[in-house]
Amino acid sequence: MNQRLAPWRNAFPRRTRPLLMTALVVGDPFLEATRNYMNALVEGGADLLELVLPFSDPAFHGAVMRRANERALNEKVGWEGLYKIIADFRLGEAEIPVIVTTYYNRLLAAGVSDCIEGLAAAGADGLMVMDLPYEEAATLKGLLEERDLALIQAVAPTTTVTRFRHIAKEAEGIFVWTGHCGTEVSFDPARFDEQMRKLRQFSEIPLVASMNIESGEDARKIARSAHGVLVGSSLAWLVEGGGPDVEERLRTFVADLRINLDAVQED
Amino acid sequence: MNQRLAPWRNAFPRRTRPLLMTALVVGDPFLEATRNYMNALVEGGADLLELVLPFSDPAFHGAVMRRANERALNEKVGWEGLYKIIADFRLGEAEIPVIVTTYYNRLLAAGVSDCIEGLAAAGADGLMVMDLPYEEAATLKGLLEERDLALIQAVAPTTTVTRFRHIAKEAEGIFVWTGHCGTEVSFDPARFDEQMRKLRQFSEIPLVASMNIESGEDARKIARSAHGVLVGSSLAWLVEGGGPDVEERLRTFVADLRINLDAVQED
Amino acid sequence: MSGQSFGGRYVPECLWTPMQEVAEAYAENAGEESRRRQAEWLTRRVGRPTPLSHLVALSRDGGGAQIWAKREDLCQGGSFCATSAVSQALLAKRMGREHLIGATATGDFGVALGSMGAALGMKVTIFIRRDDMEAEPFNTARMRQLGVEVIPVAGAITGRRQAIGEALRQFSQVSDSAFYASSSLAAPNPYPRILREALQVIGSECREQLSREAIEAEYIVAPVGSGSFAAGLFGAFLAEDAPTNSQLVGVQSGGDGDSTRGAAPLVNGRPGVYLGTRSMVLQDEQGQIATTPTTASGMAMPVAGPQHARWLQQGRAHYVTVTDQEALQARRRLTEVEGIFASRESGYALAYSLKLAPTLEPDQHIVVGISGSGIRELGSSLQGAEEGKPL
Amino acid sequence: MSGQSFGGRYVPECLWTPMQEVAEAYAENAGEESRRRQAEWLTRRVGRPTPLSHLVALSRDGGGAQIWAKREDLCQGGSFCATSAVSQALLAKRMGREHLIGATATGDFGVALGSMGAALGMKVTIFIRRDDMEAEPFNTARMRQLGVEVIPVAGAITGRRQAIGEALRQFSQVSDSAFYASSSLAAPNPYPRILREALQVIGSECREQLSREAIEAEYIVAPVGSGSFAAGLFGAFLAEDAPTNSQLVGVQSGGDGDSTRGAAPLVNGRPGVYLGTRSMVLQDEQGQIATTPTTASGMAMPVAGPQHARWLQQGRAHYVTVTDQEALQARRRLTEVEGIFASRESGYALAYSLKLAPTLEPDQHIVVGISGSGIRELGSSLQGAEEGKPL
Ligand SMILES: Cc1ncc(COP(=O)(O)O)c(C=O)c1O
Ligand SMILES: Cc1ncc(COP(=O)(O)O)c(C=O)c1O
Repeated sequence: MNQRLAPWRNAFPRRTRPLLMTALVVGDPFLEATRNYMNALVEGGADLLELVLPFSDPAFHGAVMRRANERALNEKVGWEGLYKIIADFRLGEAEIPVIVTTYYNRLLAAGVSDCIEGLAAAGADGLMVMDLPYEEAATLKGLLEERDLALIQAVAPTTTVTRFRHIAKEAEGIFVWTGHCGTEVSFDPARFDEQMRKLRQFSEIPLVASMNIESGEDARKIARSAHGVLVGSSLAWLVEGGGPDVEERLRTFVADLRINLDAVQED
Repeated sequence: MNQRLAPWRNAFPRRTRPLLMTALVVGDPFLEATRNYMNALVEGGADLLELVLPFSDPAFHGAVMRRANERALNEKVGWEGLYKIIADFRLGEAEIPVIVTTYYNRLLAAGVSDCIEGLAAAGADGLMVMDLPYEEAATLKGLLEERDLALIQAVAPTTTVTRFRHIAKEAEGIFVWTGHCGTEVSFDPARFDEQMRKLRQFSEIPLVASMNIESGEDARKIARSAHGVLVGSSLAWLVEGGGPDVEERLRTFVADLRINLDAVQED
Repeated sequence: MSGQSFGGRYVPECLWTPMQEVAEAYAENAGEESRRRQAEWLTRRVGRPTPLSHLVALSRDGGGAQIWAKREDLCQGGSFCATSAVSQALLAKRMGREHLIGATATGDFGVALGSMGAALGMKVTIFIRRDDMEAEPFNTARMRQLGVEVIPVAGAITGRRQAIGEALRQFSQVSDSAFYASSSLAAPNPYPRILREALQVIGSECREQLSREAIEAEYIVAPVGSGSFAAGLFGAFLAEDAPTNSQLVGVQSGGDGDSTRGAAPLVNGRPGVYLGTRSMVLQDEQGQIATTPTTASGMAMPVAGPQHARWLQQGRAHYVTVTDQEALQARRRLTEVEGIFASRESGYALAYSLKLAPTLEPDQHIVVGISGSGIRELGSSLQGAEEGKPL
Repeated sequence: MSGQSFGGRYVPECLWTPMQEVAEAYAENAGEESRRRQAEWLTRRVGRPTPLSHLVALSRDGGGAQIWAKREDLCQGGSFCATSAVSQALLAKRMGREHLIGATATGDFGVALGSMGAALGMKVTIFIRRDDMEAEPFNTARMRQLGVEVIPVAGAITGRRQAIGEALRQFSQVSDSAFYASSSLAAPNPYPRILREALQVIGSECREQLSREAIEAEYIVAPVGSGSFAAGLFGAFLAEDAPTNSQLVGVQSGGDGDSTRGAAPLVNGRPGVYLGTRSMVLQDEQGQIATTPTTASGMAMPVAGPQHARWLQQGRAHYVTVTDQEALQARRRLTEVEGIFASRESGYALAYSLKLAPTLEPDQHIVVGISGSGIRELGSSLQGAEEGKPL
């Protein structure tokens, strides 16, 4: 069991401070920048980092992330580059879990065992494969477990309770609730809350919601029902804006999310 | 038997002066003009006049005649107008046969009996129906004969000798050899001569050839093999040219044809 | 000359013998082997039999009879013309002719003949009025790609008949080596018979399909330009052994609805002789052939095939008009409600069927003849689009 | 994760359950009544069976084997897509879905789905890359006339896969009321199976037609984009009871002939996961999916359906490339020599067959699959013509 993710198991509802998970596309706009942005996110108050290894057809990411991905593709970042920045991050940061996300073909092309070896050695904590559903994931999950890496599972509005209970039995680390599949989210707070309530009873690990969060206000609304939020597009959007002060803007934005999330317990 | 056409029966080869048949589209460019042109043609030396009653789709006339026809259509000349100019022509001219040509539908629309009556009364001598082959013509022929009008039959390069012999048995007046069917003629004198020779042995009436004759020289060549020529397009072309001296030009052109034809006997 | 008889071969002398040769060859050609060969081409190549489609949604909307479509749009080339082209091209080949000459207005017959010419290694020349050609860039391109010599024709006479005239004139010059193939049922003998016998397979299939569905059709409705398609569809239902008393309705173009306009010789015409045949002809009192203002070039015929005149006279079929506008709307509905593209000409039959349907019961049936896919029209609609007109 | 197995359902969680629902509905749907209904649509509407045409002239020219064409160009809408659209639209209807969502590159699948949507009264949304849309004005116009909502997609990824991505994203938002219809055999389960089973009618007809001609085919040759058409044709010849040992050849685009270009995952690809399935994928060593430069948009797929990967692995079919240029030439020859119009994609199969024919004897037979009529191309060629390019 991964040690950095372990503390959250069964931590909710006791633990009231919601989780803040932040995503970056690796190599957007270049590898060192990503490395620096990681620090900025942590400084802003992120609890988890997600690193998206770019894929030529990131079909199930939203439009902003697809553009970030496109920029990153120019950098031709491979697994080695990814390992490097994770290892480098770990030199200064022991606690914050790092989740790597990609599409399955990148993993297959590089060799699944080699990738797991590399991720473990670098200090990553989990792997999320966009197009690998639970049913196809058994072998990968086994190999990851051998190296104490978590296979992060997604949950979606279409996931039935039966199916969720099934998946939840073996799930590790966190669940990522994806309220969308690369499109806009039509957010109905009542319905979202009901879904979260239903799922929460069957899960020991936190449900972190990816819901196109664009502001502290958004984050606060979501965190009323979920255990935390995953913010990606808004960060990629800041990166897309460019300029000399991207890091600063990332830090400020994340700090604002943090404050808003921390305010949820008091609501 | 029509008296104006009768003299030519069995006249060839004894009679050596070739026949000159000239055609006008009635109403091109207006009815009185046609009347005047008739005189000019006779003055130039025509032996027979053909009057083409215009039809909305003169498909089997050549391009020049089709244009003449188109001009004449504007005049909306009907059978009455035709009778009028023939009758008027007959006031001054007793000998020259007049052949009326049209398409069958004009005859049917006006009523075949009425037309024959009208033509006979006006002093016409024959009727040629472009799209009425021998096989469909029996009744019409009978009715015409009752009024001493000849049904003029066409012969073409595709007419077989068998068929010609058949048609020739009952044919009257003249045969019109149409070397074309509304197109250019590719004239091969040897072949033409052979065809004429072959047909002549089975016919007691003259074979007058319509061969896109454009000059006295053309006429002379044709008349070496046929009993005469039919000239239409060249006259329509002069009419199309217009101007105050059309009659004079018609007369001169016909006179030149006449001279050339008359020269054939001396060739 | 009796007012009662229709048909005949009213052609100038130069064409009489060539057409007699065709008649004789056709008569000789009528044997088993030749029928087998023709059937083989139709099955293996053209795609016969074509389906009979039950237009469930359109019938439901109409609230009356069930409407069925006989689908000539699915023939090779996209129209019923494929079938008459097969018959004529094979006959030409058998006569030793290596050159096919024909006329087209919509281009469909040109494409059909071009396809057969290509397959049989024969030269094909197609005459088409210049304005028709320009209105049909799509079919013109297809003809060219098939290697057809496409000759545009200008002149005062509108529509297919002008092109027919030119085709016949040209044919007369090479009638010993070429074969004239008629797209029109209004034509001198033996063409009306050749076309009807070739196209009768449409009606025969339809009869068989109806009996397989165990239904009888109250009405069989077809568009009539020259009427070859309609004759093919009707023929089998007029045969001695025809099982039903289906009413046959030929639909002609009523143009813009003004009864002095349009292209409906079987409704507004009188007996006459035109295009080589004695039939019903749209004409003025002087016997001049009327122009045929209609937006469907396949329908712009001032004379119908002689069989229709006969059937009209005998009361064996009846003939009606619908306006161009109604036809266009009906055709659009077929696309929107049934997902089927049909030629503009089919729209006339369809429009009439849509009027008929609500007057009948849901257990009664109407068969409507779809003469072609009208794919050609997209060529002009694309052109239109580029000129800013709506598609 | 064993390197040996192909197929699967590699989709994000949001799509897993919707596709499982399709799988379950499809399994329930497999009954007699549903098969009967599907067959009825195919016969009555689409125009099945399509002919098997003996290409006599082309075979004679080749001086070797007899070439036969399986004619999917004669289906309603002009391509084999009609058949897979029927199957999917009927399934959707049975599932109570009133909205069909799909992607298209050539527009043929869009037209096919649009036709079914119109006939069944279902809304249809089709995604198409903007440049594909502009290259296919003709099919775009047809889709619009059918009432299809045509949504152009821009982005860095070329071809059908970009449109597929967008279609799936949109579908994921309405997956409880809509049905995703796949044009591609490379798709998550259950689509590869649905498509193959739907399209297998092509091969079954072909087998029957061959046996009626009392011949066996040495080769069965089909174009492979995603491979749905080819799977439909091959399937019946791979069945247990298949009478012959025909060699099955799938032909992919070799692009301009440079082996690093083109669109031939079954020749130049490696196993991978893409578009929801584990199959042969054209990719670089990093696992990035390759672009597929080919002039035939139907062929521009960097992944083939999983069945082909399996057949390749088992040696039950083999896969080759021909260049875009060869394909275009072959297609032109078919038109000129046989009078048949075929889709650009068919040109690949045809080109290979023309190479194969002279190596065989005149009593041997090749069946070549014609996937569509390529009528759509005239739309672009007309556009081209207006810009001064030759037709
Ligand atoms: C598609 C189509 N439908 C109908 C017609 C009219 O056919 P017919 O002259 O046989 O009545 C034509 C004639 O060109 C046509 O092309
Ligand atoms: C006419 C045509 N042929 C072939 C293909 C390729 O088909 P497949 O992807 O099933 O191999 C397509 C695909 O769009 C097509 O439209």
